[in-house]
Amino acid sequence: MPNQPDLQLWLIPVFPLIGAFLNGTLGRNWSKGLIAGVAIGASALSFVWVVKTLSALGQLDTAHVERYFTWIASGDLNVGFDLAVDRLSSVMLLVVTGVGTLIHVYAVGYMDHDKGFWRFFSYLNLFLFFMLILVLAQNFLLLFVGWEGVGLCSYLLIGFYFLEKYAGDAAKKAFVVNRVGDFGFSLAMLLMVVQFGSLDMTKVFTAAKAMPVEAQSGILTAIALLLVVGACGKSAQVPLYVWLPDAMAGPTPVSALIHAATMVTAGVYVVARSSEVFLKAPLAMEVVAVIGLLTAVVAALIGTAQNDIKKVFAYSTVSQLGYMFVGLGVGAFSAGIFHVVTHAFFKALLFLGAGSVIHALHGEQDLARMGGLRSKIPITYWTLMAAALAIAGVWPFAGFHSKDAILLAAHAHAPWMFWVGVVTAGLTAFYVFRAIFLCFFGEYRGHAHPHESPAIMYMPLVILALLSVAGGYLPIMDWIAPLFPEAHEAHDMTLVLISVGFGLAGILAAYYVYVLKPGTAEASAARLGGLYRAIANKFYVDEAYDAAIVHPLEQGSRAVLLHGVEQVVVEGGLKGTVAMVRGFGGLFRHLQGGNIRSYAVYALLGAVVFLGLMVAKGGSQ
Amino acid sequence: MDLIFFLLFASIAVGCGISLVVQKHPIASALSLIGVMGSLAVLYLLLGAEFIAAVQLIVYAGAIMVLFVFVIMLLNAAEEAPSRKTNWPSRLLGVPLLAVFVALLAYLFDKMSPSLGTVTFGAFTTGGKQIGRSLFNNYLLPFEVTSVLVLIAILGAIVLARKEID
Amino acid sequence: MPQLTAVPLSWYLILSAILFALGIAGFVFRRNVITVFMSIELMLNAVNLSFVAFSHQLRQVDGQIYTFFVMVVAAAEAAVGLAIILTVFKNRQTLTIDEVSSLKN
Amino acid sequence: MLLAIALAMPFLGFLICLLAPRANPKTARAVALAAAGVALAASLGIAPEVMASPATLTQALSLNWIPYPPIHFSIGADGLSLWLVVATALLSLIAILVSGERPAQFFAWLLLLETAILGVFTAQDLFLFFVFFELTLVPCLFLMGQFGQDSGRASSTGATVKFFVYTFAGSVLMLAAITYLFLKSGTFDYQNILAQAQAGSFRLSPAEQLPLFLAFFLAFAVKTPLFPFHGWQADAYATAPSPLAIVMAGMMGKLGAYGLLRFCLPLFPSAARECAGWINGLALVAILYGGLVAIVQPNIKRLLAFSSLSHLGFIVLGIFSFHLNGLDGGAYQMVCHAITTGALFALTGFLEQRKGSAEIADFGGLATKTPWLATVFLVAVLASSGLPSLNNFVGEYLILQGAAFAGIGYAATAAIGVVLSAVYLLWMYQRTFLGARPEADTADLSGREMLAVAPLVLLMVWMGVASGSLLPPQSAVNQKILQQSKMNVEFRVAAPLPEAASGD
Amino acid sequence: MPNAEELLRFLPEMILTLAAIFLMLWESRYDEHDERPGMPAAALIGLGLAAVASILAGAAPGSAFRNMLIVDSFATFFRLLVLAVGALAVLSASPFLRQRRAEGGEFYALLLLSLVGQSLMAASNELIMVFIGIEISSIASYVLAGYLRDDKRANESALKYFLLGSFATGFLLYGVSWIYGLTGTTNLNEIAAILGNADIAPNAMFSAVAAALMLAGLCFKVSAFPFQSWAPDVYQGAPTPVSAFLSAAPKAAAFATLLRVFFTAFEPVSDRWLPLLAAVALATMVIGNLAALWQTDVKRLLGYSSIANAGYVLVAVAAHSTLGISAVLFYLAVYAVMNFGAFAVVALLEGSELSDFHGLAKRQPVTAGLMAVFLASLIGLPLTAGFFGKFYIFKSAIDAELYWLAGLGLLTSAVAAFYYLRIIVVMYTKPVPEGRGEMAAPAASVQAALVFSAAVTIGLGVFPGWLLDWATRSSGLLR
Repeated sequence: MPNQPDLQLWLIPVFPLIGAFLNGTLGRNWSKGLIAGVAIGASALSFVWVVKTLSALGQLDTAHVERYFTWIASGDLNVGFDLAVDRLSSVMLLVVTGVGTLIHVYAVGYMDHDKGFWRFFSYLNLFLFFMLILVLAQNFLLLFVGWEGVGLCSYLLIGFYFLEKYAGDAAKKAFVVNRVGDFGFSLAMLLMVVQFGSLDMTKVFTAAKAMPVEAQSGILTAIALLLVVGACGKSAQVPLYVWLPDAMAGPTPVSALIHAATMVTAGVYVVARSSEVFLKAPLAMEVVAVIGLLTAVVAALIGTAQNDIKKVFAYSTVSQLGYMFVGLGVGAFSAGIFHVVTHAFFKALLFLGAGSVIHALHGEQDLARMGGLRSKIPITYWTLMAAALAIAGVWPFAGFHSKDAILLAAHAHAPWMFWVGVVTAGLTAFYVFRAIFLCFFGEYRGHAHPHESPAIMYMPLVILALLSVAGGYLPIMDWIAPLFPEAHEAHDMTLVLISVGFGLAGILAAYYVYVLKPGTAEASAARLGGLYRAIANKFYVDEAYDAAIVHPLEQGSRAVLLHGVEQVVVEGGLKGTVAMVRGFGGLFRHLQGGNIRSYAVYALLGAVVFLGLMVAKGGSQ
Repeated sequence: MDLIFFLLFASIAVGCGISLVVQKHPIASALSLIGVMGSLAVLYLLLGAEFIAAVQLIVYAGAIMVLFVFVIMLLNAAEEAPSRKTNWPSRLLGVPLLAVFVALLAYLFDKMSPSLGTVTFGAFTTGGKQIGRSLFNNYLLPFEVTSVLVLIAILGAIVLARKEID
Repeated sequence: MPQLTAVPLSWYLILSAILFALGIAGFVFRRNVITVFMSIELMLNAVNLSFVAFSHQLRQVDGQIYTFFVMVVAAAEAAVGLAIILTVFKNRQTLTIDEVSSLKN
Repeated sequence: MLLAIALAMPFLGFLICLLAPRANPKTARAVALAAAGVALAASLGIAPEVMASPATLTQALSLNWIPYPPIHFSIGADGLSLWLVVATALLSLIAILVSGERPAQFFAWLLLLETAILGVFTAQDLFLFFVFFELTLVPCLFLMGQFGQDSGRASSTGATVKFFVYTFAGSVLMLAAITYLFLKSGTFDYQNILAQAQAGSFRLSPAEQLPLFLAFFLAFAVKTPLFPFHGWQADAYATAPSPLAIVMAGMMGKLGAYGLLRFCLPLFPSAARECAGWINGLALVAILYGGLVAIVQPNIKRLLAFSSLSHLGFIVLGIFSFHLNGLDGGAYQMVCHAITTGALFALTGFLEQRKGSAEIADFGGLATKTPWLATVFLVAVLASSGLPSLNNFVGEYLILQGAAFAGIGYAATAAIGVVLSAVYLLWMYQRTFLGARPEADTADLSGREMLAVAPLVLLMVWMGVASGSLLPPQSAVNQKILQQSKMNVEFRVAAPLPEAASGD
Repeated sequence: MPNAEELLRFLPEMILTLAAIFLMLWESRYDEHDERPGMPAAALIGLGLAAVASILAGAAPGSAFRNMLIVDSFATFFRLLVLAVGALAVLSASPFLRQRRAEGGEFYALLLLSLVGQSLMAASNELIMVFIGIEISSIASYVLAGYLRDDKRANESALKYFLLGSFATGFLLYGVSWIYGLTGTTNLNEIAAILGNADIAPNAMFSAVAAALMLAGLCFKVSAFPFQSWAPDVYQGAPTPVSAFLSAAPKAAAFATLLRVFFTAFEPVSDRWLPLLAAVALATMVIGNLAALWQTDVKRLLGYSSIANAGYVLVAVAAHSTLGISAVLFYLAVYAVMNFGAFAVVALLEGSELSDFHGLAKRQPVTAGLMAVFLASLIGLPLTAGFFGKFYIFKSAIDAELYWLAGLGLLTSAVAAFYYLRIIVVMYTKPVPEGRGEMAAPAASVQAALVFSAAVTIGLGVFPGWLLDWATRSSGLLR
C-alpha cells in the first residue's frame, strides 16, 4: 500500500522486550521500585503507543501493514518480519496492553515479598512482547513466533515457583500439551504454503476467498481443522484443556493475565483471524462449535466441585473459552471476539480478586478454609461480586452482552446449541457464586488474619470492576463486524430472558445451597455418588491421559525402544555382526592347532584344489 | 629287458616308499629311503643319466642318508609312540586327498602320454663330460651360487648345533 | 621283443608321481620328525626322477643338471634341518612332531 | 588464501602442541587458542568474497599433490560450506576455551580435528575429501581413548573402538566408489566431474548409480548417524571428554549430512531419487525413535545423543525431500544444530565439571544456585526444541515445509518429533535445574565459561531472527544442487520429480 | 667367461657374500659373550655397498650369465627394498641380541646371505635360479628363526618353518619339472615364447597344472591361503627382529618371483590362473583379518596381519595390469616399513602379549606414538603410507573391474582396523601394569630404525608420489 504512514509499529512489542531484557539481565541487583518502574513503564509505554497508533490510523478500513526485514527466504517462499494492525488486532492490542498494564501494577503489590521479583517482571514483560507479536503478526509464521513465545512465557511463569515439584510438572505439562496443539498449527502452515505458496495473511485470505465453499472436505477444511487443533491447545479446548487448571500453579497475576485475559484467547483470535478460511470450510466451523460446547459443559461441570478458588476460576475460564468457540463456530465471529474482551475484564478481575483473597489469607487457596470475608476485605468483595455478576450474564454487566450475542447466534445456527449453552450458563452462575458465597459469606473457617490488600492491588481491581460493569457497552462488535460476513442474529427478547433466567437461577441455587442451607452440598454430593466423584475428579481425564498416552509412551520407549530396539536390535545387531565376524574368524582359529601335520594337510588340500581347478578347466587352448 | 628292469626297480622303489611311510621305527624308514634311492639310481641309468645315477648313490644314498642315520643314532630315536592326540585333519583328509592327488596326476599323464616317447636303454646317454660342460657354461651362475647355499648350511649347522649359550 | 624294451615315459612320470605322493603321505602320517624330514627327501627324489625322465624325453642334459642342483639343495637342507631337529630335541627331549605344537591359537 | 590460513593455522598448532608434549598446559592452551582464533578470523574473512558469488566456488588453493592418479590439494568454499566452516572454527575455539588444564596433546588433537573437519567442508577433490573424512577419526581416537571417561555400561575403550571401527567400516566402500568415479571421469576434481556431467560427457547409468550411491550413503549414514546406524553414537558422546563432545556432536555429524547434500544428490540423481522414499522413511524413524528413546535416557549426554539422532533425521529428511525448502532447511539446520548442540554439550560439560557426573539423577534444583547457568541452559534447550525466534526453528520449519511438498505425511510424522523434543528436553531440564533438592553450593558460570557460551547464545537468537543474513548463500548453492540433481536423470522406475507431486 | 658388465649385475650378491664371510672371520676374534660393537656397522656398510652396487647395476639394465639373471628396474627396486629391510633388521636386532647375550657374527652373516637369496629371487630369469634363490633365502631364514637355540619357541618356529617350507618347495620344484618337461626350457622368456606360440605350445591344461604347482609353492612363501598356516606360528616363535625381517624381506622377494614368473613365463595361460589368484587373494584377506581378531599375542597378531596384507597384495596381482604391479611394489615397500616398525616396537617390550602394551604411552610416550603411527598405517588411515598403499591396490582392482574383490577387500580391511586399534587403545587408555615402571629409552640404533620407519610411513602418507613413480617405472613386466 503506497504512502502508508510509518507508525513504527515495531515499537509496540519492543518496549516490553526492552523491559524484559533490562530486568532479566540487570534486575537482580536492582531495587524493587526500579524493577517495577521498568516493567510497568514498558507495559504502559506500549499501551500508550497502541493508543497513539490507533488514533493516528483512524477508521482502519483496511489493514495497516508495515514490513521490516526478511526473516526466512527460500525459493518462492518468503517470510518477512511484517506487522499489521486492523480492527480485529486493534481490539486485542488494547486488551493486551491495557489489561496487561493493570495486572503489572497489581503484581507489584502481590509479588512484593518474592525473591524472584525481578525474574517475575522480566517474564511478564517478555510475555507481553510475544503476545503483541502474536497479535500484530502479518504472516502465520510470525504469529507462530508469538504463539510459541507466549507458550514459553507461560511455561516460565507456571514454573515460577520451581522449587515445588508440582509447579515444574504443571509448566512442562502446559508446554507439552501446547506443543501438541502447535503440531496442528505447524501442519496448517505447511499446507498453506503448499496450497498458496505463502504465509502472508493477506495473500492466503485473498486466495481462500476466491475458492469455493467446500461441501465435504478439502484442502481448506484440512487447514482449518489443523488450525483448530492448534487453537484447542492454546485456548484449552477439549481434549487439550488439561493443562490450564494445572497452570494455576503460577502466581495469581499470571493466571489473570496469561491464563484468563490474553494468551488463552489466542486460539480464538487465530480462528477469527482466519475466518476467510473457515467460512469456506463449514465442516470445520461445525467442529469448532461442537468442541466449544463440549468444553463449556464439561468445564462447567467440573467447576462445580472444585475447592481451590483458583481452580474454580480456571475451569470457568475453560468453560468461557468454550463459549467463545461456540461463537466462532456458529459464525458469530464478532460476538466471539467481544466475549474475549469482556471475559478479559471480568476473568482478570476474578483472578486478581482471588489473588487479593489469597494475599489476605497469606496464601490460603482452599474455599473450605474461607468464609465470612465480606466485611474483612470489602473492596475485594465488591469488585469480585461485580465480576461474578458479569460472568453469570446478569444484565447489564459486561458478560451479559457478549454471552447473549453468542447464544443468540447459536440459536440461529442450531437451537440445541442454544439450550446447551443456557444450561451451561446456569451452571456457570452456580459455581462462580458458590465460590463467592463460600468465600465471603458464612463464618470464617480459617486461621489467618485477613487484611485488605494495599492500594496498588485494589486500584486495578476497581478499574477492572468498572470495566466489568460497563464493558458491555463498548462498541466493539460494531467496530469489528465489517471484517466478517453479516451475522444473521435476530434479537429475540425471549431467548435473552431465558438465558438471563438460567443465570439468575444458578445464582439462587448457589445461594440456597451454600448460604441458606449449608450442608446441602455435601448431602447432594453424597446422593449423586459416582457422578459427583467423577466430577470432583475432573472426569478422570488426567488419569486417562496418563494411562493412555503418557504411561505407554514412557514405558513403551523404555521397554520396547530402549531395552528392545536399541539394546537388542541396534546394539545387538552390532554385537551380532561383530560376533559373527569373530566367530567366522574363530573357525579358522581352530584350524590353526599348532600341529605341523595339519598344516601340511591344508597345504595339500590347497594344492589338490589348485590342480583340480586347472584340470576342471579342461584341455585345449 | 628295459621293461623288466623298470618294473622291478619301480616296484622296489614303491615298495620301499610304502615301507618308509608305514614303518614305525625311523631307522627302518631310513633304510627304506636308501632302498628307494638305490632303485632310483638304477632307473636313472635306464634313462641314460650315468652321472646322476652315480651322484645319487654317492651323495644322496651315501652322504645324506648317512647323516640321517647318524642323527637317528645320536638321538637314540625309538619307535614312534602311539599318538596321544588324534590329528583329525590328517586322519580324515589325508588318504582321500592323496588319492585325489594321485588320480589327478595319473589322469594328466595319461592325457600327456601320446606326446611322450618311450625309453630305451642307450637311446640317450649323458656322461660327466656333457654335464660338466653344461654346468660350467650355461649353469655357471647357479653352480657358483650353490656355494653360498653350502656356506649357509655350514654356518647354520654351527649356529644351531654348538654348545648352549648359557 | 621291441615292446618289452621300450618303456613308455609316462610310466616313469607316474612312478615319480606315486613317490611324490608317498612323500606327502609320509609327511602327513608319520609322527617322528626325522621320518617326516625323510619324507621330504622322498618328495625331492620323486621330482628328480621326473627331471631325469623329462631330460631323456627332450634329449637334453639340462634336466640332469637340475637334478644335480636339487641334490645340492637337499644336502644343504639336510645339514640345516637335522641341526634344527637337534636343537628341538635338546630342548624338548622328544622327536614326536605332535608335541612340537606349543605355538598355536 | 584466507581459507588456506584457516586450515593451516590449526594444523600448525597441532604440530606445535604435538611436538612439545611436555609443554606447560597453559602455554599449550594459549597456542591452541591463538591458532583456533586465527582460524576463526580467517574463516570469517572469506565470507564477503564467498557471499558475493555464493553459488560458484571460491577456490582458495589448488596444489598438485600426487601426480598419478592426479590428486590435488584443492580447497575452496561456496555458500554451502561457508557457515559450516565458520561454525567449525567457532566451536573448536569454544572447545579449547572450555578445556581447562589439559596436556598439550589434548589441544593438539583438538586442533587436528578442527583441521580435518574444515578440510572435509572445503575439499574440492574427492580424494582429498575422503582423506579428510577419514582423518577426523584419528584425533577422536586419541581424545576418546586417552581422555575419555567411562560412563555407565560403556567403557571409554569400548566406545572408542566401536566408534572408530563402525565409522571406518562404513566409509571404506566410499573409497571404492570414489575410485570408480575417477576411472569413469578421469579426474578427482569434483567441479570438473560436475562440469562433465553437465556437458553430458560423464554419465552414470541407473544401474551404476545405485551401488555407488549406496557406498556413499553408507559412509554418510554411519557418520551422521542415521537410524539404524547410530549404534556407536550414544556411547561415544557419553564417554568423550566434553570439549571433544562439543565438536563431535556439533560438527562431526554434519560431515555425513553435508556429504549427502554435496555429493549424493548431484552425482547420483537417479539413485538418490529412487532411494529417497526409503531414506526418508529411515529419517522419520530416526526422528521419532531418537525422540522416544531420549525421553527415557538417564544421562544427559546420552539424551543429547539421541536428541541429535532425532535432529539429524530432520536434516536428512530435508535433503531427500528434493525441494528447495527442504534443502535450505537441511543446510541451515546443519549450522543451527551445530551451534545449539555445541552449546548444550558445553553446558553439560560445565555441569560435569561441577558434579563429576552427567547422570540426570545426580542433579536437581540447580537453578537457585546457578541462575545464569540455568538460564543459558534453558535458552539452549528451547532452541534445541525448536522454539520460534531461536535458530533451530528456522531450519526445522523449512525442512518440514520441504517435506510437506514431498508428501504431507512426511511432514506430519516429522512434526511429531518436534513435540517429542519438547518432552524430553524440558523433562531433562526440569529434573536437572528445577525442583527443591537441597544443594551444596555450586558455582555459577565463571567469566571464561560465560565467554565461551555467550557467542553461541547470541548466535541462537541471531540465526533465529535474522536468517535472511545467513540463509541466502546456502540457498543459492542448494538451487544449483537441485538443478544438478535433475541433470541427466534416467530413471529405472518411473519416479516423478517431486515438483510434479506438489499438487497432491 | 662373463664380462665385466655381467659381473656388475651380480655385484650386489657378491658384496653381500663377501661381507658375510668377513663377518664370520671377524667373529673368530671374539669370545662368546664379548660385545661386538663394530659388527652391526660392518654389516650396514656391506648392505650400503650392496645398495650402491644395485643402483649401479640398475643404471645399466640387462641380463647376465646366459640370461640367468636379469637386472631391470623391477629387480633393482626389490634389491633395494630387501637391502633396506636388512638394514633395519640389523639396527633392530643388535640391541635385541645383545640384551640376550646372543649377538654373533653368524647372525649378521646369515642375514646377509639370506639377502643374497632374496636379491637373486628378484633378479632371476630362470626357474632354476629362482629355485636356488628361494632356497638360499629360506635356509638362511630357517636358521635365523631358530637362532636363539635355547628358546623352545624359537626351535619350534624354526622346525615348522623348515619342514613346511621344504614341503612347499617340493611342490614348487615339481611344478618346475613339469614346465621343463613341457617346454624343454626353464628360461622365463623362452617359456613364455613357447606357451604363447599356438603352434608349439603344449596343451594349456598341462601348462596350467605346472603353473598351479608352482603357485602352490609360491603361495606358501607369501603366506597366502591355504598355505598360510605356518606364518603366525613362525612369527610368534622367532626372535622378534627376525620375525620383522621374515615378514618383510623374503615375502617381498617371493612376490617379486611370483610376479616375474607368472607375468612373464605363465602370462600366456593367465586366463587360467588369474581367477584362482583372485579367489586366493580374497580368502587370504578374509582369513588373515578374521583370525587376527582373536589374537592376544601381538607378534602372532602381526603374523596374521602379514597374511592379510599378503592378501591385499594378491589383489593387486590379480588385477593383472601394470598399474597393479606398481601397486604391488608400492605396497610391499610400504608394508615392509610399517610392519617392520611395529615388530621393532614389540621387540623392545618384556613380552609380546597385549597386556605388555598396557599404558605404554605413559611409560614410553615416544615409542608408543611411533607404534601408533605404524598401526595407523596398517589400518590404512589417511596421511600414512598404508592408506595410499591400499588405495593403489584397490584402485588397480577396480580398474580391472574386480569390483567384488575390491569391495570385500575393503570391508575386511575395515575389520582389520579393530585389532590394530585395540593395540593403540590399550597403549593409551590402560593403566601401567603393577610392577612395571618407567621404561628405558630404546637403544640408539633402534631409535634410528623406528624414527626412519615412521618418517617414511608418514612421508609416504603425505607425498606418495615419488615412490609410486619409481614403482611405476619399475613395473614393466607385462608386455
